Amino acid sequence: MAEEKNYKIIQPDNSEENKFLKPENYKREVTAPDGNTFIVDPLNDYFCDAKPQPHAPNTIKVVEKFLNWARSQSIWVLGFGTGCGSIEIYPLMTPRFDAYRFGVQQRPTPRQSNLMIISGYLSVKTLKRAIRSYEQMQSPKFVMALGSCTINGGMYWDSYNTINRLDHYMPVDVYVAGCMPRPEALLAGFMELKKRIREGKGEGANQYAENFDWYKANQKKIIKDWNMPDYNW
Amino acid sequence: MKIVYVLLGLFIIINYGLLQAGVLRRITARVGKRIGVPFYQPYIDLIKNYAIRSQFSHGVMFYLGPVFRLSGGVGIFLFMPLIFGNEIFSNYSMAGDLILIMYFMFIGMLGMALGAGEGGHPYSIIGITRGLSQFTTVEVPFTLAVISIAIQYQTLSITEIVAAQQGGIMHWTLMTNPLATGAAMLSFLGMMMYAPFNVVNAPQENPLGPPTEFHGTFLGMLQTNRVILGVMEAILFMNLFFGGATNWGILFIKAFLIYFYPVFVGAVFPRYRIDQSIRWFLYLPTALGILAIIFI
Amino acid sequence: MKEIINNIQEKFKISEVTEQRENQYFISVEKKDTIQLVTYLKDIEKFTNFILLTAVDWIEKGQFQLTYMLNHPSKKLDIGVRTFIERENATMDSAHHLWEHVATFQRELKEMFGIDFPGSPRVDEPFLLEGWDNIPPMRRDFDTKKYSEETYFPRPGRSTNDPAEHMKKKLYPNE
Amino acid sequence: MVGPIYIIAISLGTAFSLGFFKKANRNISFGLMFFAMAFVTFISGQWLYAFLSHQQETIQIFTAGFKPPFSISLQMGFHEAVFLTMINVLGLLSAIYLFDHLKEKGANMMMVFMLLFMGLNVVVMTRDIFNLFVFLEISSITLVGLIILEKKQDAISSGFKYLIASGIISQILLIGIIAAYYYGGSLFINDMVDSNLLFVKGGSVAVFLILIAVVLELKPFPANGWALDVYQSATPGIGAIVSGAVATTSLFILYKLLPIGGDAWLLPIGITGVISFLGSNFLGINQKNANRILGYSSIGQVGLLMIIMSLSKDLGDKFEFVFFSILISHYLAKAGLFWISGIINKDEIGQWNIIKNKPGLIVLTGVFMLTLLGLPPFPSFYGKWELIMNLAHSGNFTWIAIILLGSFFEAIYLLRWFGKTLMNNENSEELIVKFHKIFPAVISSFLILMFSFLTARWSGLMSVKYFIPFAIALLLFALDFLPVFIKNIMAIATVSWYSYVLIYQTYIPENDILRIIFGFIFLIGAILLLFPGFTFKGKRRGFYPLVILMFSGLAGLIEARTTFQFFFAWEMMTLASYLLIIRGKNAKKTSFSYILFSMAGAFMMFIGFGLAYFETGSISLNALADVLIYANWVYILVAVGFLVKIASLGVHIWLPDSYTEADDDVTPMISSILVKSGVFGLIILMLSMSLKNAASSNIPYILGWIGALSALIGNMLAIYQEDVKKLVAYSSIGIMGYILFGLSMMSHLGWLTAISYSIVHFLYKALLFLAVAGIIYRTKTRNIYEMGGLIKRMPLSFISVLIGIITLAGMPPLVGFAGKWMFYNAVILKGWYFQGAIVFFSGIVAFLYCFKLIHNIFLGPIKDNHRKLKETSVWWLIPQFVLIIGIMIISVYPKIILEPIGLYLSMYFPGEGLVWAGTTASTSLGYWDATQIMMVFAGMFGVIFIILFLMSRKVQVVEQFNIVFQAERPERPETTHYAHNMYAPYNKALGFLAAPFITNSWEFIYESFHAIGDQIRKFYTGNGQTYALHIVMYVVAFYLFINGGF
Repeated sequence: MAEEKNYKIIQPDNSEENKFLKPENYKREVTAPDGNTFIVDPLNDYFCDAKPQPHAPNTIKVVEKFLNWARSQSIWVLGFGTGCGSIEIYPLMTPRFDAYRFGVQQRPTPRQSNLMIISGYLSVKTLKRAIRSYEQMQSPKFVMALGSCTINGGMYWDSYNTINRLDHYMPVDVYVAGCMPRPEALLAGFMELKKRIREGKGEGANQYAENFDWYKANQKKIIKDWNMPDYNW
Repeated sequence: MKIVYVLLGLFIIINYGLLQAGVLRRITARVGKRIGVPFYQPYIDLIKNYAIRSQFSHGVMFYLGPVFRLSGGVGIFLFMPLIFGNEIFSNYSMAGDLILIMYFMFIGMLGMALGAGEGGHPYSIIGITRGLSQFTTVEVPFTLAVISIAIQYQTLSITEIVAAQQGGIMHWTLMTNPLATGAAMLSFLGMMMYAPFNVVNAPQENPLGPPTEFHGTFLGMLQTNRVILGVMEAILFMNLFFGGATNWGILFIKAFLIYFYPVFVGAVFPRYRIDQSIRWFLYLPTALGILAIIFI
Repeated sequence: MKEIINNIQEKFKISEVTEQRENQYFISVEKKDTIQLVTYLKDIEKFTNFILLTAVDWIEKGQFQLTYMLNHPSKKLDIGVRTFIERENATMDSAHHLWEHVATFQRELKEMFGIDFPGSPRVDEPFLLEGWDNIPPMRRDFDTKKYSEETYFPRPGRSTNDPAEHMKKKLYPNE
Repeated sequence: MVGPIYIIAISLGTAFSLGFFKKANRNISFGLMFFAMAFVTFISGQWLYAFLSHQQETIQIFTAGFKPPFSISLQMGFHEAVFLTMINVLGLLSAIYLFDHLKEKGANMMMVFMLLFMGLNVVVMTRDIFNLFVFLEISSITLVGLIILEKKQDAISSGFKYLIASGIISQILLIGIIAAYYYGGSLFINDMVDSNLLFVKGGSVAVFLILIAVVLELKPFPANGWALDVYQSATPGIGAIVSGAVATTSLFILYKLLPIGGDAWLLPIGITGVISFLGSNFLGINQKNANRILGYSSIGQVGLLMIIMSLSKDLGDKFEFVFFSILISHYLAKAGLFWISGIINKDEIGQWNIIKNKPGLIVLTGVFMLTLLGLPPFPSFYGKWELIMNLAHSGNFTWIAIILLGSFFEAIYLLRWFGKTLMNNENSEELIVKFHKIFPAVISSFLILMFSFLTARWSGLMSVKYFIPFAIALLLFALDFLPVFIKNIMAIATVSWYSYVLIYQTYIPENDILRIIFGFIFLIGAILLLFPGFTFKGKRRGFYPLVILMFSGLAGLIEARTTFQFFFAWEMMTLASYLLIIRGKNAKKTSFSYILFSMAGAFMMFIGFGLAYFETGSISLNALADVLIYANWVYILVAVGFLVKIASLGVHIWLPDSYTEADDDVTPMISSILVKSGVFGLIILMLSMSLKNAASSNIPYILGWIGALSALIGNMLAIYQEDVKKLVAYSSIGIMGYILFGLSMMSHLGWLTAISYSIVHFLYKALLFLAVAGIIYRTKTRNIYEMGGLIKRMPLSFISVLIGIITLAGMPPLVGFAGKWMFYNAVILKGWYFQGAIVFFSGIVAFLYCFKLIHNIFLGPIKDNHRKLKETSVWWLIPQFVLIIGIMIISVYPKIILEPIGLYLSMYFPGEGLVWAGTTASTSLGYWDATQIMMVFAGMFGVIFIILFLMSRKVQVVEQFNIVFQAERPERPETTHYAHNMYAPYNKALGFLAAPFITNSWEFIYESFHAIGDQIRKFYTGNGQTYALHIVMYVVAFYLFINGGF
C-alpha cells in the first residue's frame, strides 16, 4: 500500500507523565480530506474512558438465586494462560478430568467468559495484560488464582518484577494453593467457586467497580507506563 | 389465532433444539470417551448469557446485528411448513415457497456480518469473509439439488413436495432421486459448519470468528438463532428429501437423525483449510448435483 | 581446539585461557580487542553460531564481565570470549552486525545492567520491564527484596528463612 | 453574373501585378492578393448560388472563338461550381491563415499562391485534356514552389520528391494524351467520352495511361510516399491546401475523366480506392506525427471517395448526396485540423495536450475529428448512412465490410489522437493563438455545422424535432459562462420537460408499457442523477451540453421507429457518453477503449441494419420482423452492438475503467441508465426478430450462455477490486449478464424478470453509485481500504448502501428477491438448468462484494483523517432517498410493476406468466407474496428488537478500539481494519476464474496491429528514387491487373 502519510506526529513535552508514552500514542495532527487539520489523541479518542458501574443483583430473591445457579452451572473460562500453571488447565478438558461435566467450558474471548484463571506468578508486564483481559469481561465475572505465587508471591516473593498479592489488583474469588496445584485441585477450586456463586458471593465485578479507585491506584503504582485508558471496555 | 400457533410451534422448536444440542454434545463427548456436559447445559448457557449484567455496544449495527440474525432464523421457521397435513403448524408457508426460505438464510448471514463488522474486530471479519466464501460454493450443490427436485415434482412449494413423498419410504426423494439427495446432504455439511468445514469459527486458530465481540444478550440471541436455524435446516432437508413429517414425533426423530449426521462427520474428520473447503464443494457434491439434473 | 587457541594467541593478546572441558574454552581479552576477536572467530575459525552474550556484575572490582559464547557447529566446539568493562558509564561496542540476534541480548543487558551498546537496534526499548524507573535491577547494588517489599504489598505473616541459617539452626542448634 | 473566365483573368492579372510591388509594401500586396482571392471566391459562389437557386443551365465557354476540339473550352456546371467554390473558399481561408507567412516571404510567394489556385480553378473548369495537363503542371509546380519557398530543409527535400513523382506522372499523362490524340483524334473530353476510345485499336492504352496518371495524382496507397512526406514536412497551412484543394481537384479530374474509361474502369478504380482506404488507415494507426496522420487520413479519405465513385451505379440517385456530404465534410474537417496543427505547432500527437487550457481549440478539434469519423450530427454521418444503406440495398456487402473496416481503422487513430489531446498537461508552456490563425478554423467549423443541418434536411431522414436537443445543447454551450447551479437547473428543467412530453403526453396515453418503463429509467433517472451536479463548484465547462445530448440520445432511442433514427440516437448517445467519460481526470486511455468497442459494435449494428434493409427494403424497426433469410446474420450483428453496451463477457473490458475514471456523478448516469440502452435495444431486437423467426432460435441459447458467464465473471472480478467504483462497475457487468440471460430465455417469466430487474437495477445501482460517489465526495479517495468506520459519520449513506446491497443480493423482503424468485421459476420452466445454476452461483458470489462494500466503507475502525467527516451533501442524498422510497414501494407492493409488465408481455408470450391472487403471485411451480412477507418480517423484526431492547436497555457505547485484545492492543486503524485484499483465500481457491485472459487477448490484438503496421511502414524509406520506383511498379501492377495478368 503506497499510502501517503496524512498525519504529522506531535512530539510530546518531556513532562513526567509522558515519560513512558510510546510513539504510537503520541498525539498527531491529522489532515482531513477537505484539508482541515485537527488533533487526534490516541489514548483519549480511540478508547472509551467510562468507569465501570456496579450492577445490583436482581431484586427478586428467587430469580437471583436461580440466575446464580445458572451462572454457577455454566462457567466459561477465559483461555488465557498467564503463568506456568496454564499447563495444568489443559488436562482439565481431557477425558481423565473432564471439567465439562461441571459446566466448565473454555472460551477464546473475554467478552463471553465468566471466569479468569490467573495461573501462577504474574510479572508486572503480564499483570497489565491480565487487567486488560479482566476488564474486558462482562459482569458478573470471577477470578480464580492458582498457586502460592498469586497468594503471597511464592518463590518470587522478593523479586523486583513479580507481584506478591493478586487481590490488591483485582478481586479474587477463589485461591487454589499449591506450586502448582494439580488438575484435581482445580476441580475442587471450581466446586468452591460454584458454591460461592450460588451463595451470591460471586460479586467480584461489583467489588471491583465499587473500589475502583483503590484498585486503580494499586495497579498504577507498579505499572509505571500506564499507556492505556483507566478501564478497558 | 395464527400467531398463537406460530408461537407455540416456535416454543416447541426452541426447546427441541436446545435438548437436541445438549444430547448431541453428550454424544460427541462419549465419542471422545468423556462424560460430557449435562443434557440441559444449552438451557443453562442461554439463561446465563441472557442474565449477563453489563453490556456495551459498538454502535447501531452491533446492536441490530443479532436482531437481524435472529430474524433470519425465526423467518425460516415462519415460512416453513412443519407438520404435513396440519394447518396449524404450517406457519406462514402460504407466503412463499422454497426459494423464499433459501434466500431468507441470507438475512441472518447479513445480520451477523454487519454486527460483527461494526464490532470492528479483525478476527470477526476474517471469520465473516471465510463464512461467506465457503457459503458461495456450499450453495452450489444445494441449488442443483433444488432444481433437480423442482424438475422432479414440478413444484417449488414445500408442502407439495412433501405431499408428493407421502406413502412410505419408497416415495421419499431419498429413494426416488438419490443423486440430488446426495448432493444436498454433502452441502448440508457445509451449511451446519461442523468440522471439516468449521474454519469459519475455527476455535484455537481464529478465536471464535464472527461473534468474537458479542456477549450477554447479544450472544444469547445468536445462540437462540443457532438453535432454531440448526433445527429448521434439518427440517428443510427432512421436508425436501426425507418425506416430511406427519406428526411431531416423526419430526423429532427425523430432524435428530439428519442433524446428527454433520455432527457425526465433524467428530470424525479434521478441519479443512478455507480454500480447500471452498474447492471441495465444487468437486464431488457439484458433480453429484449435475448428475442429479441430468438423470432426473 | 588447542590449535585454535594457539592461533588466537598468536594474533591477539590473550590474558587468560581456561579449559572448561575438552571442547569448551574461555579466553579473556581486553575490551578493545573483543569485537575484533569475535569477528575473527566467526569469519576465520568458523565459530558461526552465536549462543549468548551475558554479563556479571563484579561490583567489588567496579567492573562488568561480558561473555560472548560462540559455537563451532561442525566441530562441536564452544568458546567463550570474556572481557571486562568499567562499571561506571558502562559501554561496549555493539556486535549486532555479526549476528542480528545479538541486538536482543544487548537490549537485555542495557535494561538489566545498564550497559550501553551504542548503535545497536532498539537498544533503548524496554525488553522485559515496561516503565522501569529505578537503577537496573540486575546490578548488585539494587536491593530487590527491599524494592519488592516497598512495591508489591507483601502479605503480612509471611516468614522467610535464609536456607543456610535455617539448616544451621536445625542441624546444629547449639552453635 | 461575372463570367468564369474572369477567374483566370483576375488571378493571372493579380499574380503579375504583384510583381510590381515586390518588396515595396507587403501589406498592399497581401491586400491585393486577398481581394483577388475574395473576388474569385465570389465568382464561384455566385455561380453555385445560381445553380442552386434557379435552374441555371450549364454553360460552355470557348476561348479563341473556335469550337472544340480546336480551342480550349471551359465548362461551368453545377459540379464545377461546387468544386470551384470549395477550392476558392479554401484558398481564401488559407490566405487568411497564411497571412504572416505570405507577408514574410513577400510577393513571390503570393504570386505562386495565386497561380496555384488559378491552376486548380482551370483544371476544374477545362474540358480540354491537354489544357488540363498544362494547368495541372502549373499547379504542381506552383505547389512545389510554395513548399520550397518555406526554406526548411526537409520541406525542400520533400518538395523535390514531389517534383520527381509529379514529373513521372505527367510523363505518363502526356504519353497518354499523345496516344489518345493519335488514336482518337480529339483532345476535347466530351469527344473522347463519346468516341468510345476503349474500343479503338490502341485506345485502351491511351485510356490506361491517362487514367493511371490521374489515379497516381490522387496519391494512392502504397505509391504515395512522396505525398506523405509533403504532408509531414510542409507547413500545415500548405498541408491544408494540398489536402483540401489539390486533392479535391484531383478527385474532380478523376470524376471528369472516368467516363472515358467507361464501366470497365469502375472496378479497378474501386479496388485502388479500397487499397488506399484500408492501407493508409491501417498504417495511420501506428503514427505519432500529427501532420503525417492527417496525410494518411486524407489519402484514406480520397480512397473512400474513389470507392464511392466506382460504386456510382449502385448508389443511383443518392450518389451525389453521398459523394458530396462525405467530400465536403472531409475537406472542411481536414483543412481545419491542418490549421489547428499549425497553431499547436507540435509534431508529436502526444504533445497536443498543450491545448488543454484552451476549451475553444478543444471544441474545434473535437468537431473536426468527429466529422472525420462520421458521427452524428455531422454531415458525413448521413453520407455514410446513405452509402451503406444503398450499398446494402444492392447487396454489396463486401464493400460495406471494407468501408466500415477502413472507417474503424481511421477511428482508432483519430480517437487515440483526440484522447492524447485531452491528456493531462504537466507542461506549462503557454499556447499563443493568433486571431488570423484561428479564424479560418472557426469559419470552417461553422460551415460544418451549417452543412450538417443542410445535409440532414437534404437527406430527408430527419424531421426538425430531432434538432431540438442540438439547439438546447448549443444554447447551453453558449451559456457555458454561467455557474453550475444555474446550468444544472436548466438541465433538470430540460429533462423534466422532455419526460413530461414523452412519457406523460405520449406513452401513457398510448399505454406503451415498454416505452413507459424505459422512458422512466432514462429520463426520470436523469432528473434524479442531475441533482448531485449542484455540489460542483465552478463552471464545469462543456458538461451540460453533453449531458443533454446523451439523454436526448437515450430519449431518441425509445422514440425511434426506424433503424435510421435508432442508429442516429445510438451514435449520438455513444458519442456524448464518450465525451462525458473523457472529461474524467484519468479517463483518456479507458474512454478510448470504450469508444473503440462502441464504434465496432455500432458498425456491426450498421451492417445488420443494412442487411435487414437489403432483404425487406424498409428501414422501419418493425420491418426487422420480416427478415427471414438473413435473420441469423442480422440478429447477431445487431446484437453485438447491444452486447458491447451492456458489457457482456468478451467485450466487457472497457467498462470497469470507464466507470471508474468518469466523474463521480457521471458514473451513476452511465452505469444505471446508459447501459440500459443496450437492454432496450436487445428487447426491441428480440421482440421483432426472435419471436417470429425460428431461424434465430439458437442465438438466444448462445446469448444465454454469454449472459450466464458474464454474470459469473463480472461478480468474480468484483470481489477482488480495491477501488470502490470499480467494484460496483464489475458488479454491473454481472447484473447485465443476468438481465441478458433473462432476456435470452425468450419466455414470459424470463422477460418479466429481465424487464423488472432492469428497473430494479436502475434503482439500486444508481443508489449504490450515488452513495459511493457521495462518500468519495467527502473522503476524496476511491480506495476502499482507505475508508472504514464511516457509519458513525455518514449514517444516511449507510442506509442507502445497506438497502442497495440487500436489493442487489436479492434478499427478501426487498424487491431484489422478486428477481431471484421469478428467475428460479423461469429457469426451471425453460429447462436451462446449468446456465441457471451458474447464474445463481454468481448471485451468491455477489454477497462477497456486497459485504466488502459495506464493511470496508462503513464498518470497522474509522480512519484518523475521517474522524471529523460530515455526512455527504444533501444533493447526493436527495436522489438516494427518492430511490430508496422507490425501492420500498415496489418491495411492499411489487404488483404495481409486475402486473402491467406481465400484461404487456402476454401480448408476445402468452401463458406461463404470473398469476395474481390478491398480493400473491404464483406460477405453475411456486408462489410468493411480497406484501405478506414484508409484514411478517417487519412484525418479527419489531418483536425481536423490542425483546432485545427490553433486555439490554443500558449499554455502554464504546469507542473504536474497545475490542478484544489480550496482549498488545491495536494501535492504528490502518492496521486493524481488515480490508485490503479481503478475499485472499477465495482468490487462492477460485482466483483462476478471474484471470484477465480476455483483457490480455484484446491487448494482444491491438499490439499485433501495431506490429504489422510497423512492418508495412518500413516500405516508406523517405527516398525519392524509391518512391519513383513505387510509382512505376504501381503502374505495372495496375496494368497487369487491368489486362487480366493476375
